[in-house]
Amino acid sequence: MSLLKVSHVTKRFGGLTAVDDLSFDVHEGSIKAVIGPNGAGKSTLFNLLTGFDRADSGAATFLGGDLLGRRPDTVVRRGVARTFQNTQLFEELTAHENVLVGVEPSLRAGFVRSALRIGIRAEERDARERADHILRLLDIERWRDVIAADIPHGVRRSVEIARALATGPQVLLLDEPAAGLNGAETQSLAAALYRIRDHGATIVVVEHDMGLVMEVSEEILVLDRGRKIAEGPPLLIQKDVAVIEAYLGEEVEDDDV
Amino acid sequence: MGSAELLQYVVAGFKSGAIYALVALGFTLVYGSTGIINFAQGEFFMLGGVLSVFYYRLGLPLLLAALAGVVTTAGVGLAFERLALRPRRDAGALVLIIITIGGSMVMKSLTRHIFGPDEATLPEFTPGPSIAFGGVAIERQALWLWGLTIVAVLALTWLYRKTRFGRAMRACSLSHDAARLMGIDTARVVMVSFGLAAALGALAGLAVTPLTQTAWDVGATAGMKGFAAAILGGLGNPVASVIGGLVLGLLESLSVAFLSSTYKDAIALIVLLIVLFLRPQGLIGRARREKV
Amino acid sequence: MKRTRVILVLLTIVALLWALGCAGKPGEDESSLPEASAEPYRIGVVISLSGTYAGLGGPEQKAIDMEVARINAEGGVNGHPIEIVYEDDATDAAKAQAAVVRLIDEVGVIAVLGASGTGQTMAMRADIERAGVPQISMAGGSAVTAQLSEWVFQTPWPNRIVVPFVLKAMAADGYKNIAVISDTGGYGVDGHDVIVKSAADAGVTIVADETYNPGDADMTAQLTKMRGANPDAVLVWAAGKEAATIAKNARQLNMTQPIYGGSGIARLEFISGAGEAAEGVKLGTGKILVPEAYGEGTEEYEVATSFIDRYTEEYGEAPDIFAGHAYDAFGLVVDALGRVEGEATPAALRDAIEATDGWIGVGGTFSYSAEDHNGLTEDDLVMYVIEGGTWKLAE
Amino acid sequence: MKRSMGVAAWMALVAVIGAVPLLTDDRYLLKVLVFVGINVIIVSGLALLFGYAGQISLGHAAFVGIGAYASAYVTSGLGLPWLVGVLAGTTLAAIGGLLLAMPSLRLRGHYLAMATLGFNEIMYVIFREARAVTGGNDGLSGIPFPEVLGVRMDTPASIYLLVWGTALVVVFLVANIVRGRPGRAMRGLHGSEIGALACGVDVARLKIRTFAVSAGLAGLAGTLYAHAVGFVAPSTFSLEQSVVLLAIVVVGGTGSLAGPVIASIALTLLPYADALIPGLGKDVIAFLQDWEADIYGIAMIVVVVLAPKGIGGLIRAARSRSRAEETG
Repeated sequence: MSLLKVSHVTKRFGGLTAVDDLSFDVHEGSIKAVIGPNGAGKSTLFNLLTGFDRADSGAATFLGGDLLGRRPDTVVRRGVARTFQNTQLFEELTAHENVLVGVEPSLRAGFVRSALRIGIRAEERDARERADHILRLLDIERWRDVIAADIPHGVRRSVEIARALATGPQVLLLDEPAAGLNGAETQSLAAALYRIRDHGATIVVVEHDMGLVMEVSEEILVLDRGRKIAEGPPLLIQKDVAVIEAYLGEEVEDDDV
Repeated sequence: MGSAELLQYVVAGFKSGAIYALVALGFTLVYGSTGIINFAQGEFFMLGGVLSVFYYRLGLPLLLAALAGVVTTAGVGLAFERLALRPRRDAGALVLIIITIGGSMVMKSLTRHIFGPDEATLPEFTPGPSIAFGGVAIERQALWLWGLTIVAVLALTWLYRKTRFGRAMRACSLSHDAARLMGIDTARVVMVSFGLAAALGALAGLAVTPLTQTAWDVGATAGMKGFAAAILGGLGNPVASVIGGLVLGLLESLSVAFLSSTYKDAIALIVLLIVLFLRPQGLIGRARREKV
Repeated sequence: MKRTRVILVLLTIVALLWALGCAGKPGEDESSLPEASAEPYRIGVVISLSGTYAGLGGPEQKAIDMEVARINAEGGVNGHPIEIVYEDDATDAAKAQAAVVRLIDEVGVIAVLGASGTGQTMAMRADIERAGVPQISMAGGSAVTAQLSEWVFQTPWPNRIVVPFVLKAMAADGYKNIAVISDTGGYGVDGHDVIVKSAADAGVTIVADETYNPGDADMTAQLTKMRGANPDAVLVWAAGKEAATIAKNARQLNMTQPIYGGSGIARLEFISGAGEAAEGVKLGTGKILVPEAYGEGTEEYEVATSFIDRYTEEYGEAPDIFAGHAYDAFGLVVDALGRVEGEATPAALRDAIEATDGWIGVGGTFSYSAEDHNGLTEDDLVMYVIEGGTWKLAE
Repeated sequence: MKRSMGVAAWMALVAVIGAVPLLTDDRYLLKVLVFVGINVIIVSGLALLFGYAGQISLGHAAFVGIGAYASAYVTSGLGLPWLVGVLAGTTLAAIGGLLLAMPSLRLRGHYLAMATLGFNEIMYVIFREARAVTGGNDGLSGIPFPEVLGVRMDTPASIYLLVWGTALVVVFLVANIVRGRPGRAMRGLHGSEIGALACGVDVARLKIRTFAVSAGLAGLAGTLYAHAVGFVAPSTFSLEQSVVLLAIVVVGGTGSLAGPVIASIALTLLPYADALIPGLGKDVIAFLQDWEADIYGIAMIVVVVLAPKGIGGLIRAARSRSRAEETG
């Protein structure tokens, strides 16, 4: 059953068409990878889906409603969370506090109840426990009370994933989570992705690390210059000519030189 | 309202407009290369006047005193950038603004301690009665003001367009990281921009002193109006800042003509807020989108 | 559960504190002022040594310092030396109030001189009246004595006598239609109100009425509007540096009408700032600018020249009108102290000040009464004209 | 105030503050402490807006003015009871904060600084020109003392207790806001507006409500000022005052409440140092008063250059880094 249905989404920046009449589905409980050379429109697609940018045309139906044109915080409340290519952590807050902010959508306490500390004890305690639980899920509870600025690069990505997870999403959009990770870190990220999916979230991940993509994703969407050039299970995509050309450039005929 | 009288209002508007334009150029220069608004720009305007008076009273001839005033103020601008801003150069805009606010407080109060509270003036550059031109009287000092504004904007445009240093400044305004990758010493660019902005502010300050006198507390109003002009035209673009200054001066003068003078100051504030709320990039500038 | 109970306790304590506050501390005694025995008479002075009125506080302090030294050298008053305690209100109403409370309660002064500005003077009134200590203010705003308080006196010539004086002089010189320009500061607004009220009975009509804000760079727009109403003369009511700019702008606009003004432009900085544009400007104020105005050989002349000569010799510059106001304020208190029999309590001193009749000061001859706490009349004013870069007596 | 001060600490604080008027009847000290208490209330609001939510404001003196003039007019002008004046002043200032925040949502950094600066200047013109209500330049005098249920608070001791009682409650409430969900969302907004949006924080609503609460507190302080001093003039609510208030929060440190509160007590007492240390020489006081603006300016730069997080931040940064080494 398709959880998220993207149909005919287009986005132009002046002359350049960043996303060109793109349609695809994301099935519930699956991990879908989106690959393509730089500038293929991957991050732009994420921005359109999460309200950080407005699409020129098309629709993205999620649980019966259209995601496009919504404000970013509304998109999150509906259950679609994301991370960023360059992490947007709260540098002066600890890892635990960063994730705690992520718990925001499920909290009810406003200014008045917080000020008078009436009826928020339970909500606050649950929020803290939830954050600790997610830190453990991502295996980064050791960094609980360290401020983001002092956390090494590899762990920062996991903190941002944890923060996105804390919003209680049904769909998690990860923008190049493996960028800058070494072999071991990538392996533990793969394990974490499985745990997240088993935790009940559907994942769409933009990634260049083919090893990781082939290993975790059930379906791969390949983009080039904003257009879908291939979609299907990893084995099929691997052999697809169009994909190879997109990445490696056309075959050079001898006489062209 | 006769046409001569209307023209007189326009001349009056362009006279104060030229003052706002010169201060606005200082804002544009610093914003161009550092992306921040220098809240101490108004104090550079004040220092231009006060220091020139100080040198003049030492006995230097007017031109030398003016030059010394501009150079000393430029020195203050360089020192301020080097000592206060440089250490936190990569901090966010908020931190840099606070440093310039602190700087303006110190410069203003220190001037009162050193040069005393009373106002002072300078003789006109070319003394003599105002020039009659089609029923309109134009003060000679106003001609100096317009001349200096034109020279300043041409020089700045030439610097930006034609010189290597100008290109380095424009690179910095787009992105310090990229500029550094190109081997541009961004620290030097920022420092020189501050020196130049201080000199421009000082130039405006001393050119207006024969008309309106100078004192330790003239910086605040000039700074606020200069910023309103810069933002009205479009921050970062020298020609736009001058247009912003002239338009603001005209609006004020016409508001006295058609409304009443109590609204004269409020006009600059209202313009500032309207532009900020509706079109922060100003009449001419391009919007700078923050990429996610 | 334990936490909420503790917080409730906490909140009740705070509520208790409030309640305690409402009840006020019982047994508040008023008379905690030290007795004025053979020790020195302590006088408090609140002036602006920083902030926008920094230019007024300086000369005021110099005048008082000079006079205290002279009086104490002559053995003080009835054998008591005078001790002056200064406070800088930094042109801020809140600081002025804190300063006056410190002087009254902490230092135990028997009189307060100041403040330099009208706003600061008014801020002190509640405490002056509560403690019952006489105050002589050097601020020129009419409100100081228009809103009469038995404890508050004033030395400068208030707008309500200077404005009619200048308007009558303009009418006498044959200028009926006048254009008025005033600043939006305390002095300018106060003067403007009096001008509007007393123009008719002074025999002049206002054909243009413009204002400007302190700090304005250019007034040509307002002057163009005034020129359009082709007035016979221009009346400037302003205290700041912008007045000189107005004179210059007017001349540059080829406005040939004569310019008149009040005490606000009776400053050397106006002449140096306006340059030639100051030539021919007429202004009405006290007689301090040209001692001959007191009439050579008269006692007023002796008093004024002695003050001007001593001040010039001590500080190397002639005293301005603000120094004169401070000299008068201090002189009035010393004179009143001399007339107090027995112990110089603040109340006795207040009565003595109010009884002042014909005390010759620099600003004029002061005669206070229960209704008039300003003590000056039009006879203490005179018209000047600026010629050759200095003030001359106008015929 | 990462970990909230224990209840014992609060109790001690309340006791100390409550005891002062019982220990001394020095009216000068009490009057000075009233000004300090009023500043603590303003600074708590500004620390919330600027220190936590990262929204700069150069217009807070105008909000104080709105509170002061509204309360003065309602009580001495319309003759309504004091409490009505306080309510009117606080709500009107909060509405002012709302109206300023709404069009400024997109503005950041220097643009927001300039918009709030423009607002302060416009309010200053209104305070000066609306003579019927504000008394113009000569200001409004004869503002009645606070009075509730027939009890008049006209002694410095009673006003001291009223102001500091209010200040305690305000700091307590703000401390709770900061520790709870709104505080976290604000610090998130301050850290990265995009990141906060990605966490589902309604940034627009948060900015508007924080502005309103912060402005309301400044207005509340304004009403206390008006009735404590009995006199209100435009010059007290000028741009210089807004810059001083911002300087206090900067010196106090962002992301902390204790820092700005301590800084506001220290810096407000600066020119009145002789109130605390009677023996202090007259020339020292004259020096402090004369050089007050310079000291604020230099303190602001030194703190931002050397200790970017100010007093409050120093402790926290050290604590976290030590933990990073252990884990690393």
